[in-house]
Amino acid sequence: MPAATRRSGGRGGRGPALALAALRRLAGMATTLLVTSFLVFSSLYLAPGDPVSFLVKGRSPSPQELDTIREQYGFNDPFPVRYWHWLEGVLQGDFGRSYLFHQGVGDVVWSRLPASLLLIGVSMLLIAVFGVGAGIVGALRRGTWADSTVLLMVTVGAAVPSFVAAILLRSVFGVQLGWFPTFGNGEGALDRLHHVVLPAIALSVTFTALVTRVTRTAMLDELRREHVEVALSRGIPRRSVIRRHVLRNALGPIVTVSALLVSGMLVSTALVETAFGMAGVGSLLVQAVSQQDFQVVQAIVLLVVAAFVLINALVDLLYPLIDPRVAAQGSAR
Amino acid sequence: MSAVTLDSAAAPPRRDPLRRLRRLGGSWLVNTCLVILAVFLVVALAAPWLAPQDPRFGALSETFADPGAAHWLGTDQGGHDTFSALIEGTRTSLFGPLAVVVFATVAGIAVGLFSAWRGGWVDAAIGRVLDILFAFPALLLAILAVALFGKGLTAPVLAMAVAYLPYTARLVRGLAAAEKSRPYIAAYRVQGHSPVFVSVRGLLPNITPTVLAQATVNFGYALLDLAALSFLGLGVQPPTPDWGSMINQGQSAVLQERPLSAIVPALAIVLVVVAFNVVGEHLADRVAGRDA
Amino acid sequence: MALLDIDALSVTLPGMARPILDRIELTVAAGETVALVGESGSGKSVTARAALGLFPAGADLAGRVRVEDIDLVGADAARLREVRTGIAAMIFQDPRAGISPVRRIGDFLTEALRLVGGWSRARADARAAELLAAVGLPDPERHLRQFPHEMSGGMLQRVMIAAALCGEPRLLLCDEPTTALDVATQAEILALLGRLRRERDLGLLLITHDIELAAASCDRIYVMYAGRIVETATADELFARPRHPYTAGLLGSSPPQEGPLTRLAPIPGAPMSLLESATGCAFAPRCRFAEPGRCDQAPPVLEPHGAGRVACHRADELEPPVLAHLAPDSEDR
Amino acid sequence: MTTDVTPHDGTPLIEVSGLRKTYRTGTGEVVAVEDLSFSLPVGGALGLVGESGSGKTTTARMLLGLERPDAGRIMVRGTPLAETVRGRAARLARAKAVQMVFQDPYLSLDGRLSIGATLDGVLRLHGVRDPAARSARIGELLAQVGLGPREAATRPRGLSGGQRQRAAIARALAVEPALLVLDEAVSALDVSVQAQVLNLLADIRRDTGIGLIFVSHDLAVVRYLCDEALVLHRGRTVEHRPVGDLLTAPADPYTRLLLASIPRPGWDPEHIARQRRELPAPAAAGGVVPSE
Repeated sequence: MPAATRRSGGRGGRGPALALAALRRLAGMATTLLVTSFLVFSSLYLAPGDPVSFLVKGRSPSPQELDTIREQYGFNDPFPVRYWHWLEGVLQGDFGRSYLFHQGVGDVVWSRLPASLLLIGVSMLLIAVFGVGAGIVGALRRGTWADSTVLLMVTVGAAVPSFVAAILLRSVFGVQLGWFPTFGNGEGALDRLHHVVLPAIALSVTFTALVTRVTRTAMLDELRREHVEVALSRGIPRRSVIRRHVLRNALGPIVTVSALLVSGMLVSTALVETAFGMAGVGSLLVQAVSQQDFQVVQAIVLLVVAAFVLINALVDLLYPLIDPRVAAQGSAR
Repeated sequence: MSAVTLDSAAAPPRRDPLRRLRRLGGSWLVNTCLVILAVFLVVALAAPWLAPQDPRFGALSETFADPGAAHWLGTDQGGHDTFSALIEGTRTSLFGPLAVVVFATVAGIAVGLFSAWRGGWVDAAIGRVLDILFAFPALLLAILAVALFGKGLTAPVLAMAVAYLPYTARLVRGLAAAEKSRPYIAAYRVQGHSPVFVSVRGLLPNITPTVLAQATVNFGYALLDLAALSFLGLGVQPPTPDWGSMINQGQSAVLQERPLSAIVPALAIVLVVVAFNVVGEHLADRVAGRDA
Repeated sequence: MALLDIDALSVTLPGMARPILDRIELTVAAGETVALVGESGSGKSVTARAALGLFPAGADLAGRVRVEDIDLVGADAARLREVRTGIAAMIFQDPRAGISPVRRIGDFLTEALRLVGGWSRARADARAAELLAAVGLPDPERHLRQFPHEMSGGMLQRVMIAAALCGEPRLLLCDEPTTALDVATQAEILALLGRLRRERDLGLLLITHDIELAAASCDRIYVMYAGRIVETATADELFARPRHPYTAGLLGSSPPQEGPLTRLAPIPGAPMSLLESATGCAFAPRCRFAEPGRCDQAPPVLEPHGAGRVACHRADELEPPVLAHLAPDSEDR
Repeated sequence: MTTDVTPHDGTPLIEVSGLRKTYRTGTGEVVAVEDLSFSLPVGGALGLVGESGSGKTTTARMLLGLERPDAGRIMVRGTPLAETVRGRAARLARAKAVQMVFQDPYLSLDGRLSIGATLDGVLRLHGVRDPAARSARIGELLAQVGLGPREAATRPRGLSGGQRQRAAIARALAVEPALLVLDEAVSALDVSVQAQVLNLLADIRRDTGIGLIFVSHDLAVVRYLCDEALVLHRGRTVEHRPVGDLLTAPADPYTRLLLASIPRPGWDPEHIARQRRELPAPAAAGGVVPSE
């Protein structure tokens, strides 16, 4: 958090300053995306040996196929031109062709996306509700058995890998009790939701613990602040003080940290989807790595990174709404 | 501040190693966790001599053996001895994350300190690079490394070291920038110390405890990430024993309601990570208490 | 009848070597300005907060704190709210810490009116603008929409005073209201407080470490040391003829602004922390008049003495001339 | 125990001319110090007086080389103070010229080191090689500021605010500087302790002949310790005269306001508030005042 004594330059000129900060932030985001796309593209050339033979490793392609690859990657062009062509393709949704699925990489990823988005959406809901909720309880009941329980859950929860949670949930609620399906995506809205419950819980365990801890710490920090004492001294009921001052002011750190957790969560879908045999983008990534379908790997890595960058840029853009002091500074962190 | 801290502060500083060790400890929980970590460390170092059997070989005649005298924790579907695999798996499971954290911490301190000390455009540029690295979660970078260099541990460990670097670097940078503005650092400069002396001998020791606390917590996360990689079948390859791959192998056993070969390594992971988190947070709390 | 009547109030925290407050006696009447002077750890801020029923968490309380006949020791939430919203209000040392940084000034001002009083937004806003004008801020409508970081410390302290006036209190508690401000701003704030006291017939309790400031702006002064009140007198009396060695020492600690310069005669040692205790007079270890055998018992609590009251074993012998002529070259330590 | 005082050949101890410092902010440039000039004879003491944002702390930091002036020159004993100091000899020479005592006693000492160890480090840096000589000198320095062996063995957190400030003064004296800059060095202390430290500073001045620059918002304190006072308002020099004259017959309305603002019996804050409103705005550029 910035020092409280920072002053925004132009008093009353919040509008233009905000717009300028937003523009700067968007430009920064575009740069980050450009650099990451370049890194992902050029990672191909880090692989040992000739890139063409790397791309076809484990298969015996016909000379015709090799020609297609050469042409598609433009291996005869200079490096920047190759990157440019690739980037052009990516911007139009063309990530090349998957050898595993014999169709466009974009189509393969696209078809897997809804299942993963459902999983992530349900998990985020769980994380937000239980993480923030438990954090509030812990902070407000500090030192009681409720707080101890929260702390215990945080400590253990942060240490349980999502794949272990997946296996346990699957064995108990899937196999032994038979309450939930143990495999696949399901058909139709309700069945899909039914299928996604256990994976979503498995995915959210670690992140719920982390969000709980951040919430609890941020709330305790705010509870100690003088403006809380001032509010109480003015006769404002404790419940309102908690809501309007403590929780409201703790929102900054909670949102900032949660946004940083997003990237880890996106990758963890690989573990959960694999454990539950779900056909999603995460399990596709594992499959593609195992079977050396590099263009699919490239596309998914780029997708995850872009999602992370976009979400954090969005949080930064909206941050002045949470903490007006950063408005003129343009960045929350 | 309590009376206890005041007393310990007033006592003249002694260089008694035992006393320093005792001061590292805390509540019974922290001490228990320290003992757990020490035990796992000893097991990892002495694994080949401790394991009763070779976990790389399994007898198909002994598939899913129950725990007993022959196999303390039973066997998996391949007839591998679970207890021996657990013991020998300590090595890859602990030394992999150790390499990640040591590299990330050392490099992170260097980068963070340099960035904070130089300030200006250097600081801004390093900040941008770290921002970009932040976008690559450790597990994703490790998976990308596997896709490029093949399955195994070396490439993912290096990739994860890079992915963990920004966390330490940003922490160090933030701490160092805050510390730098404190007058005791200005006093060092005013006394005529060289910039290198001020940052390495004056500033670094004052932020080290916080960085170590962070490194301790990072160890737990690195362990989780590497175990996840092995669970996906992309990290340590069978028959080399590893907790993550044991869980992977044990999945089918779970569905056959013989879960011990998967549960044992899972418990080991949880135990070690909890221990690291508890110790790390204890260290962080002590630092906070010292500053108060 | 007194607005505020603190009667034998003791506050004890477990784990501390001595009580935070030890049998405090203090009254403030309507229209009166009373100062409470002390160094760090003397308990002056705890005393002020007690007048709003804000006691340290987990403290053992004894005695009475009556605000217009409502006893705050053991009062329920409704009574506390009644006092805090309508009878007494407090101004804190650091306005920047005391006002939530993420809410607009208008929101801060109208909070109590709307949440507790049930006022409509428009009515509360109008009242807030009125109050901002009353504390001398030039552009109330604009300030209502500003955030705290857009205002200077002196302006924020005016906002703080406006907030305190919201409930038309009869007792105003000011905890070091000018310590965080520059000297010229300090004068402005004190002028404002003086004007408000006259206009609204307020009882004013000024908590400060600055005995000159207290003498310059108050009718009566209480001097605190280590949780006890050691002397009370009218400002003129105290300034001209201090009875307690501690009061005399404080007066001798500031260099004079005019007149001949003699060497300062400071009190040796440092103020007593909460981890130290004394069986006898708490000031005895620093007192140059302490006598073994007499001062190792607790001194009487505020015995009438001359025009004021004093808690010192040797008050009878230490007539003002003795104290006023503290040896000019006495050692510091 | 005496400082390296050159014989009175008329060369001022310090001579500052045309000092200027601006800061860049989001909305433009802010002038912190503008055209500041003064000189101080050997053994003299100058008070720099002003409110927050007056530029007094910036000035102090420029004298110490912690900030680089945009323009102007600082001469110490006839030698220009190098703007950029390279090399050990140059750093030590600069340290010998000016030392500083900071405002906050809680942050101005390295919390890891006992007071003795802090002093030992300074002496070693400044060429006292013999350990016995260092420890003798530490004893002298501590005695000079009224501390003893118990404090020498104690870390800062075991000391009171007044003791810490004494230790910080000893640390500055250990370098044997020609000039000591004190930045609000007593304002964070309790009133009774503040008086002790003021007496200590007066004694040091009398005994060593060291030059003092005393940065403060408190005119009475400046009168007690200094010969001359220089009043700063928004980076500009308002008045610079012998402190007695300044207090008895202030020439500038701003100085008059500052003087009137000091509380005393019979004081009329309303009048001061009126006086402040009528104060002509200084011609200084900016308007936004940098927070110090």
